[in-house]
Amino acid sequence: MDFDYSDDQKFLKDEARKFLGGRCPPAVVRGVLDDPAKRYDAPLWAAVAEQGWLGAAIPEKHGGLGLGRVELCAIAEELGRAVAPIPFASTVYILAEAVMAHGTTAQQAAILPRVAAGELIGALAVSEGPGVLTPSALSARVEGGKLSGVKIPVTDGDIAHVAIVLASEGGKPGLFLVDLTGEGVKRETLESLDPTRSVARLTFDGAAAERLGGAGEGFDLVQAILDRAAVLLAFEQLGGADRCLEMAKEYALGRYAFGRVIGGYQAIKHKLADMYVKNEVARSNAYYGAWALNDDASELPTAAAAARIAASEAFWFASKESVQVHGGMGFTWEVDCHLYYRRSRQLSLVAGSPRLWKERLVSELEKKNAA
Amino acid sequence: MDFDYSDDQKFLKDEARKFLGGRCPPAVVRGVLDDPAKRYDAPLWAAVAEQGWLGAAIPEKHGGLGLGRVELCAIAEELGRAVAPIPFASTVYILAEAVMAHGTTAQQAAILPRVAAGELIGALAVSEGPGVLTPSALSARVEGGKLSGVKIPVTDGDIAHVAIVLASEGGKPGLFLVDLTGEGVKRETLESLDPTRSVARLTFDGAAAERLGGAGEGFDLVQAILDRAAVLLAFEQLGGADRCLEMAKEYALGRYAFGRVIGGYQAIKHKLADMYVKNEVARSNAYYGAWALNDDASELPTAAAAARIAASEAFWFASKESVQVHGGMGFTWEVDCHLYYRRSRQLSLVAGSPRLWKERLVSELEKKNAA
Amino acid sequence: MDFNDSPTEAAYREKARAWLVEAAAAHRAEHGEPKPNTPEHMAAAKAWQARKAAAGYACITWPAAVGGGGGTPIESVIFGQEEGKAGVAYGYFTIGLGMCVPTVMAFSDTDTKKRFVSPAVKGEEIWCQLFSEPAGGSDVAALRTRAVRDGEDWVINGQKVWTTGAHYSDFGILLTRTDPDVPKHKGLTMFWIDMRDPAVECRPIHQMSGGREFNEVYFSDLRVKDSQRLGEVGQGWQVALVTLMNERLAVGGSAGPNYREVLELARALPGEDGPALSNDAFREKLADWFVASQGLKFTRFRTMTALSRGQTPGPESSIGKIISANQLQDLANTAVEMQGEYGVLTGPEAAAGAAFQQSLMWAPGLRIAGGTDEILKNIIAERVLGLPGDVRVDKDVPFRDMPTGR
Amino acid sequence: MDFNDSPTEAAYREKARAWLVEAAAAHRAEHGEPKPNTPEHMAAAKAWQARKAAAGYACITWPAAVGGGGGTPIESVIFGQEEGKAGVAYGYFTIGLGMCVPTVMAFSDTDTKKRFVSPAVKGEEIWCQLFSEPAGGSDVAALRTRAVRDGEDWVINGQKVWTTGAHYSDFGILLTRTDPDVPKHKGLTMFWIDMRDPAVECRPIHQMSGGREFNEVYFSDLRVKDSQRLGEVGQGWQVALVTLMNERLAVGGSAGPNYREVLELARALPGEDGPALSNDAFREKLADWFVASQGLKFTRFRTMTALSRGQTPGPESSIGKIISANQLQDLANTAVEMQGEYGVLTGPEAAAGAAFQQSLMWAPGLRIAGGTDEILKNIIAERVLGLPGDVRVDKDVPFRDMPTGR
Repeated sequence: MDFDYSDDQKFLKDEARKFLGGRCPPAVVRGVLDDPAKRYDAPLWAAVAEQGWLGAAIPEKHGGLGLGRVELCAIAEELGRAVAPIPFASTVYILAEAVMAHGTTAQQAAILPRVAAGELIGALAVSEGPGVLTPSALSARVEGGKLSGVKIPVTDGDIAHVAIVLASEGGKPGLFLVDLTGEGVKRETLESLDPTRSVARLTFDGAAAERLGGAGEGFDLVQAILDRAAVLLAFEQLGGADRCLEMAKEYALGRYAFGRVIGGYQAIKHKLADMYVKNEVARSNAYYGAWALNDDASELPTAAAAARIAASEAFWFASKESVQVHGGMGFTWEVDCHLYYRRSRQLSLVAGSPRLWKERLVSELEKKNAA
Repeated sequence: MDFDYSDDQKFLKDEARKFLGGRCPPAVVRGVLDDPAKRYDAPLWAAVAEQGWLGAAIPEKHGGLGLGRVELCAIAEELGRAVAPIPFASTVYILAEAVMAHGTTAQQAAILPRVAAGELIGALAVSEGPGVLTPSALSARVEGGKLSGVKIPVTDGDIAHVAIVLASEGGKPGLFLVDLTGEGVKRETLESLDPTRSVARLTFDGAAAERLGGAGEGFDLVQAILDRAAVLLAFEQLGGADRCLEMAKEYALGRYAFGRVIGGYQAIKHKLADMYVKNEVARSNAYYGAWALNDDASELPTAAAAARIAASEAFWFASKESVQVHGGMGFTWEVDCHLYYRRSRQLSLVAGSPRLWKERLVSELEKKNAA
Repeated sequence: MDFNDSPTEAAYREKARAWLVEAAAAHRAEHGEPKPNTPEHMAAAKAWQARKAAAGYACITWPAAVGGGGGTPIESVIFGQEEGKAGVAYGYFTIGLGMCVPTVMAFSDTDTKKRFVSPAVKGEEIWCQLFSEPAGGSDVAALRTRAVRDGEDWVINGQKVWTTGAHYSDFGILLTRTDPDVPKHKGLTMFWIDMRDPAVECRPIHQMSGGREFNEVYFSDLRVKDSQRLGEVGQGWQVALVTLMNERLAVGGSAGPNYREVLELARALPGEDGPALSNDAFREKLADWFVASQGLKFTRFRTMTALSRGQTPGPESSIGKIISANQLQDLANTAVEMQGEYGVLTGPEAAAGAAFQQSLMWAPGLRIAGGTDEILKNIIAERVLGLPGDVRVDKDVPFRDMPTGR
Repeated sequence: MDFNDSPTEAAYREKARAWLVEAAAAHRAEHGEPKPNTPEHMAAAKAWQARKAAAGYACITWPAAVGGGGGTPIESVIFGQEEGKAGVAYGYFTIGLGMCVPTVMAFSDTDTKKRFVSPAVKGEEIWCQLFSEPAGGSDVAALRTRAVRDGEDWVINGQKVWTTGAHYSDFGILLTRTDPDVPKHKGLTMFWIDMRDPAVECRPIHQMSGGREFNEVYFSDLRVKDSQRLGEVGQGWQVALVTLMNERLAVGGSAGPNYREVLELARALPGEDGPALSNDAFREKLADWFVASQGLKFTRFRTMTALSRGQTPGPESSIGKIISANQLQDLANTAVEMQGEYGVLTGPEAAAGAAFQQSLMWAPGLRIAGGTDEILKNIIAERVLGLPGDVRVDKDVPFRDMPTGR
């Protein structure tokens, strides 16, 4: 039984925390939050690339470190804790993971080294409007290798170099790699709940598109990509939730009301205990997800769903109740609570809402129990 | 604005509380609980009849008091508070109300005076098994005025004189009045979560059946009957929930832990505050239901659903958390908490689960908002 | 058990409605519909208040002698309902007339009352309430703003926070600490102050929701006369309790989208299998929100019934904010999550004009303002249910010696 | 991050499994499968315990010198898992070997240890723990059972409650009050007692669930020797803390139906529109229960990992019961409500053998036993998160003067 980070992984995680403590303090996050022109923190991105994190799970032959997914989970946990304002998820959890899982040798050779080197930012362009996108409603189209249609919103769409785009070709849904810096691409930055992560509307008009994975498999591939991303995002959420609990605890131990610290009142104590319980449930489910991801286990769909559901719930609860523990101060712009509150929403929305994952989970359980 | 009991209604309610305090203390409830042979408390039933409560809302011409439904709600609230072990709901909220709303003049003349006089116990026989009974699954049948089939469970089916039975006739669902003391009726008492309220399996084999209401309208009529009953049941639930809060509060004020009463700890205080909030939401919704019932308003379906949902939630929460406030004592047979815990389940199940009522409510809202 | 007015109430409502129709038309003709937070909006508000005062519809329950309407609480509620329907209502006067001026009336001399009450009723002067401080949120009495006696004057230094309307107010009632050597509730004194004094500085607070509706207010050697004192020296807490008791009667307004708006959103949004509205889990939530909203609405009706019967409603109304603030957060979050990735958008392309996203960012504040969930539950537990208060370690300790951590 | 045993662990598991296969077969051949709560069941349990002890599989972490296995905590966990799979496991010894005997080992002289430890390990004698009292539930130290010195003896009078297995136990450890004139934690003393003494009377408690698994135990002039004292006079609370610390490591068993059973029920039940399993609201609950159950399972794995790495797991395991007890109540209630009116039935015709109805009646007790939700949250807040304890008004007051209300 070895159901925890190894000593090496813990070391990596500690180092990541120290690194981000220095390079990504709240001031860096606020730099992006408060400046509408800034879509991410470029110096942090460069520093993260230099650390080798972008290629942590990319094989050495493609310029990565060739570490396992658990190492990537450890990094994700720390990035979430630091509310890092960089396109790490879009680039690493989605683009790199998708290309490793579904790309041709040529696609891998073209993309992975550039990701590892920090030269390429990725994006996933699925959504075309509010609500669930069903196959019959998909309107983006590829004809003769040229993509047309509108994707909204696309996380990091305005800063990415390459997007994975869901579109139909010959009436069948497929995934396509699109160079966003090329012809036929219009990008508009949009306002978001979490201004520390960028979103855009992408309008394609004859942009060059190259298929990723099989024809007609678009929706299945999106789900496969999101299964992997969900585990990694769960670690970001977990890191954020842990930090919310810490902040709330620190505040509760320092703030006095009626002559004693508010952390001594049962209502506050039990609220923090509730956060702790949710965070531990999230952590245990995330670890299982990490194992399934790392081992490419057949349990991945179930494990990813459970990890994402638990982590979304934990981060939402911790981020909203941390504001409450901070009282009036928590509602101000100056206190960091809202950075986490915003990020908890961004992370819950970016890869499908918890409700969809619950449905996916139960469908898997039905199948498993029927067998 | 006059959104409360009137002074007369309050007087009636106070008198009812005094009366039940004397005639229906917990010992009477336990008399039925602890004796498997006892299906209800007959002396209490007789006393309640003598008070005129069975005919409170029955017109004077049929031997009733001819009061309004709000008066009946006041009585229901007190019966719920006392966990009265009598077939009041089946007889008054269901049989009498159904016959008044849907019966012919002859049926009214035959049944209502006997209900008012305490000579007749009623029952509603719909269920044929676990889960939701849909029209296509309905198996009880009437042919040539003779009913055959099995109904399980039927609340008060073993002690009732007359049942309203849902059965199909000529392929169409209808409601039928059946004399349970006549030929072709077999009744078996069944074990229940709440032994203070009786349930039975009824097996019909050619029992005489007389239609109540229109042919083919069976399911609609059941819903119309339950709409009326739901409001009255909501008042029983409210009365029970109020008593749970009182019991929990009294215990919390008398029980010491760590040198002070447990009612002084925030965790207990806030739990009781939560009960109070739920009870007040239930009360306000119940009052609206009472108005709709009394005025036969077109809002009745919505109001009944809201009253039932709020009251079911309040009673469940109050009854289960009252056990917790009582700690180990609350888990004993000797303490009265479980009488309410059991009754809260019985009342939530007897007229359709909260989930079904939520669906009904939202369907109504959809219609209303579309218009 | 009905919703109808009594004959007297119906007559009053009819009279009020008739007046409102005419008055609102005249008011609009004169002032148009200016944007909030503009001088024109303030001018219109003041004019409307003056018009109501002249007709006896301002401060309806106050004696006519001070400019009020000489009416009953239920008349006040009825007028409020009709005024809402008439579509002219301004929020600038709520705190002043609901909390501050009643305090002035209760604790000042005849001259002061004469000076202030009538202008406030007529909307000529606006008041704010200066109680909350950074060090004392839920624990108001832990405040530190010091007032030191200097001859016939007091000199005040310190800071208040979360003061609604400080920047447009003419006067304020200010709770200060005059004696730090006695237990905290015993060393407080209340004053009225002139908000235009140069020693008073207002700074807007940047909220997490992005807005700046509240203020910090700083006092640097603010000099006030002893005649500005409300109540005795050291009796400030008793005075403040009177102010806060009046807060309870102030009716909380609508707090954003409710079940109806989210039902409409879900009807239009595609879900996995038909519109999002067809999802049973969502439908259950919708039912719960409806039931809670109706519960609050009818609880208000019950309060009105008590008023109508001449009774005084109790602190039961505390249930309102606990439910509505938490529900707003849950409802907004559900509506946002239902949109999927699109839910992050807050610009012009956002669904429902970004109303749900705005509510999501505003709800945390609503759960704090006017008492956190925890404080409101304490109030219900203690004042409604009669459970004991918390163990108080600060009752007999001189304020100066109380631990504060910062 | 994997679930595999280390090579050493795998070898141990293999050895244990091999032994279990053979031993269980032999055990079954000899004892069959007697019904619980019969003398035959008890006899089988004792024989199984003796068999394990002889092979070094009883009290695996204890030294071989006292009859234990001389093994590691992780070996103990591994054996427990395999024993569970082998389908032979009895609960009679858990409290004695998990809590009572370790206390005896820690606080008694060599002779006493020699007398008791080995027979307990071999299952020859069963122990119970006598701490809880009617007046002291969550507040164990408020107990009133009096022990009064009389020469070389102590005379004990009083009452315990919720004592598991009192009626079949041979011995018990008993916490008493020996000095009511000092603060409550300082006047306690621990003894071991003979449960067969005629001065000890057990009465089963009738629970709200209908069962009678627990006892009240009355002491009427029970005379014990001073040599039966465990620890010093007045040090009983310190002794009890050692007992309770051992409680934490006792693994909580399965508590009734889980998501799997309710999924199966819902698959078979007709809902409004297809099987109940197709209702989205139910499906969301199912997902939540699954996630929580997995969370607990993997949290146990994390605890095992800590053991495997030679670390001591902390009080984090308190999260287990909070989640599982509340979930059981919610899950059972959902399953019962899903059945509609039929859900009230508890007899032979009940769905799923009335398992959900039974759980519904049992869950309230599970939420109380071994610490209420509130106590467990206090433990998490104080011991895991380091938040301060409640204000204690009873620390320095003589027990005699403490208010008790009854």
